[in-house]
Amino acid sequence: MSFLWGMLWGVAAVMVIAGGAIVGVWWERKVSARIQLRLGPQQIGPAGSLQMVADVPKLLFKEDIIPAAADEPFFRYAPLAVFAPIAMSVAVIPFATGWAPFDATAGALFFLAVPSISVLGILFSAWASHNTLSAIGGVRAAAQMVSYEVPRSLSVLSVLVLAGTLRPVAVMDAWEWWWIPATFVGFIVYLISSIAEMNRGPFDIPEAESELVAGYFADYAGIRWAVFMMGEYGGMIAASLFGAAMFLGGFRLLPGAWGVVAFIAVGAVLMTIIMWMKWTFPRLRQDQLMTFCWTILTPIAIVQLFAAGVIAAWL
Amino acid sequence: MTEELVVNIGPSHPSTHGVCRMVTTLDGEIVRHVEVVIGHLHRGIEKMAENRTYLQVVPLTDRLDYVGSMYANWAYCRAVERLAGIRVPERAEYLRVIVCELQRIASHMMSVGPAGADVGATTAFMYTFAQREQVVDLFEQLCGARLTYNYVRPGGVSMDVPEGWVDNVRAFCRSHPSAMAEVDRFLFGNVIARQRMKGIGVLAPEDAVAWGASGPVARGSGVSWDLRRDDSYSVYPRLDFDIPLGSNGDCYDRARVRLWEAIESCRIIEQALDQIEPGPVMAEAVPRLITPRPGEAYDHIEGARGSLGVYLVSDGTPRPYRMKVRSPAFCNLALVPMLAEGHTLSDLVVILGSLDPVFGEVDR
Amino acid sequence: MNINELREHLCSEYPDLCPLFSVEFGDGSLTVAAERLYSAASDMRDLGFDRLGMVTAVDRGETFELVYRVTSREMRAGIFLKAEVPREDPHIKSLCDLWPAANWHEREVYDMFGIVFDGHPDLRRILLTDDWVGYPLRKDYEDERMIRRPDYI
Amino acid sequence: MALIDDLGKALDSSPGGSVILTSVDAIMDWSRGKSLWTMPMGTACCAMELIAASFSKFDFDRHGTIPRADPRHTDVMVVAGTITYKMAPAVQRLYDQMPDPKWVIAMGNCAVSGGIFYYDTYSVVRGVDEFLPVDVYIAGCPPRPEALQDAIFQLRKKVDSESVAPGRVRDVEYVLPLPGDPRAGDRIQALRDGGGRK
Repeated sequence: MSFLWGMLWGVAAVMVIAGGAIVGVWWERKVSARIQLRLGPQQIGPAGSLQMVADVPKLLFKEDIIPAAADEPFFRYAPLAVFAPIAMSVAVIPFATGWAPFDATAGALFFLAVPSISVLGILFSAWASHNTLSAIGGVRAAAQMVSYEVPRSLSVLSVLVLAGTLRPVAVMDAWEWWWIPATFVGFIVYLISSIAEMNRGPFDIPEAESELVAGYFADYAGIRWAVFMMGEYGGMIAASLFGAAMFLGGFRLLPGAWGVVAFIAVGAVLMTIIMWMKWTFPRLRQDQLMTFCWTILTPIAIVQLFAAGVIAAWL
Repeated sequence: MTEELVVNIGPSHPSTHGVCRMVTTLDGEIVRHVEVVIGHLHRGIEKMAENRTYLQVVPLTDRLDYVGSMYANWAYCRAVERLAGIRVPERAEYLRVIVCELQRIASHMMSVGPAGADVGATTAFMYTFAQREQVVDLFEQLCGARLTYNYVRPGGVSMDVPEGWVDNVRAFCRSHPSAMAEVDRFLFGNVIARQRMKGIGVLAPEDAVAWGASGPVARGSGVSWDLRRDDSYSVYPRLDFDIPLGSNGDCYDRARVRLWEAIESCRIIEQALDQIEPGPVMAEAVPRLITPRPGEAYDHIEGARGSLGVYLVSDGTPRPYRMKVRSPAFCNLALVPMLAEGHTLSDLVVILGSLDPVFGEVDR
Repeated sequence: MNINELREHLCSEYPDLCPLFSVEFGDGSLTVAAERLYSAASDMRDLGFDRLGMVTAVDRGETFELVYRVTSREMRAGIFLKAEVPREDPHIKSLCDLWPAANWHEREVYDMFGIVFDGHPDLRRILLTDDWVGYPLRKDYEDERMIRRPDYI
Repeated sequence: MALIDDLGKALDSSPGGSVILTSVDAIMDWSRGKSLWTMPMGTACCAMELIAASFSKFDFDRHGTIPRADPRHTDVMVVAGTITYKMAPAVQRLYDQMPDPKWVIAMGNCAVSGGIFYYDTYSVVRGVDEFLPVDVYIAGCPPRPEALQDAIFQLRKKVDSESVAPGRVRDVEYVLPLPGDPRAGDRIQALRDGGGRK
């Protein structure tokens, strides 16, 4: 029975992420258009909001190309290996008082650890495409995602230290407003390293359009590419919501059911900020990215963690 | 030293600025060797010119450097005028200067913007492109074409300016510097863009001279060589303008020099508009079939990419016996293997973009 | 520097090159024998002509006329260096070690005219494909893919 | 091949399947037509107008058309500019890399017929249709960005007439051209003479 429930939850989570991705892509196209003196989608639906309704069936039913030189099983299932961990990570986000889809005792660790598995999917896809540009993209992605995992985890730890628990639901229960200023630096580190973690601009070097064309998913067409994109937007949604919950108070910002609305709204604002950064900043280079991670972000995250520890001990 | 990886970039690639193929040998991310394969747009314009009359070659020169068509028009027309001994009316010279400086702005916008796009800031490209669109609109009002103008003809220009055009140009020249300041702030002021462009692809001044680099590529390295001043032609001696120079010779300086040149061009245009006087725009009695006496003539102008020269050989018939275009982008592009060595793959596209090649002109 | 000053300057430095100097349409040109081209170019470079603007050739029937444009920043002047090579088995010494800029230009001339530059580091076709037959800018070039334009001027 | 082709084949051959097939066709054609992502195969002058078409002032994204540099993600290849014999294999290869269904727009005279480079040249392919199946031709040297947007609308009509089942053609309502439209031909006159919609 619990297996059946699990299946159901899984399907629901995928639907939610897919829906979120559809809205997200539309929103990104609008945001980027506004930034670039354009209008963005206009024709389908009000303000082009149903543009993705046309795009999705088209992508779904494009020819499913598997290159002759590709390593077929890896090539086929790599998109899933990227998407599944990200979809799983959404489950531990606390949406309302005392409720998360999957109320794990070590939920925060789960959230930090599981999406990193998608780096394996990226490596699979890069390897299996049998394409030099993909290979470079895959190697870049692996280095980047493994490195940025460190400041990201450290920054979340500062909240967990204050809360004294690893369970996101319990963190939300213990949350107090002064945590926002106390962990604000950690929040910035979390936001930056999350962007790097999901390979979005200005840290999109694994898929750098100007040099690698599309990087590790250069050889994916149609539905398989759509799954990659869904993974990217899913990661963005998960990171925004988790950040909104842990660092900005999530549903505790407003009382009752309004809290959930506020939580989603804060998440959406974070998503917009992530998009905004992508469309205004140039891209870093591989070595600059690593330098930034290890010499700037990680020390700041450690200092933040130390400060949070001092506060927690002093209380 | 790891195993070397050969990566083929192009001929169709988002940041090759046309159809250029670069066979890159990588050691990890570091570029060890680049072989630039050009000629994917070799259309045989020099051969075609041998079977066209002097006037019929003008549309072909439009398609050489399609980002700066006016320059190729002008360089070719100057060579023909020298060959046939045609004197150009003063108003036509002023108009040529005005349209060519406008073209310089349009062309540099197609280089400053992509410099941003190459490092990942697509939005900068949109902003500079919006400026270019304004220039293109001005050209459309002037001669009806957005891209291939065919405006400068042997003996003058094809038509006088329409009513109100001068005011539109003045309005554009007033608004352009502030738009450039904005681009300067959000592209060249950005810390990531600075990090990506500074110290990348450093071209030493002596290398720039030895390799025949010209235009903003040479000036970015501090080589003060501008034909507008140093081999002054047309009415440029009467105009007062500065020549921006870079100091480091890296991608940042090259892009920055273009940005400043685009602002200087506004100054030149404004002065030219003040000085221009009514008069004919076409020399009298320029025949449809220009038949110069046998001989050879070479003339060059400072195009947006450097010194653009046209070498014409006449054998006394109405058709050129040989036309050769000295293309600045061709010479500048030869620098890529030298500049890119030792930098990373990401820098390679930045270096290529900073040389601003236009493949219509490189391949001819 | 105008063309007469340039001529005087050239004659004072290299009297043997002086008789080869001629002026046409305001541009000076120096016509030398093919064997002497390299040494003349080297002299020009020592005289201050630091830039090689272009290298091209003209099909003159029995011979190919090679045209080098060298310019000087100090003197603000440019002149042509010319040399003729026979149509059959055209050879000339490469100028790559004087000006690295000659590299691509000479490849282009090789591509278009089939003139071989001795001592060039990497003499291959540059604009056309490697397996191209013939040299397009020669006047007698024939290609079945080339459609001749009707002669109505 | 894609799942949809098997579905189309199965529906077409099964009795009564064409009833469902028409609905599937309608949905697919709508979605394909409204989301034509371009592969910008810009080689020469027309590439400038191709860029302009998707940039600030003209903004292709309004019509749901976005340029993607990767051929695998695109539906329609816009060949903008002269194609030379040296370039043609690369264009062919990029076309082969695009997933079905795919279309080609020949933008500008060079891509249509060689244009100004038709005579006297030894290296130009005279029209991209010598090696690619072209769907829409745009004349002009270069065409304006608006012309490219119009080509997308023309292509939509063509997409609308396609079916997922092989060998079937859909009837599409013909959008009447405006009077004075050079594409109209004799139709306007026929209408004035009392003719109706065919």
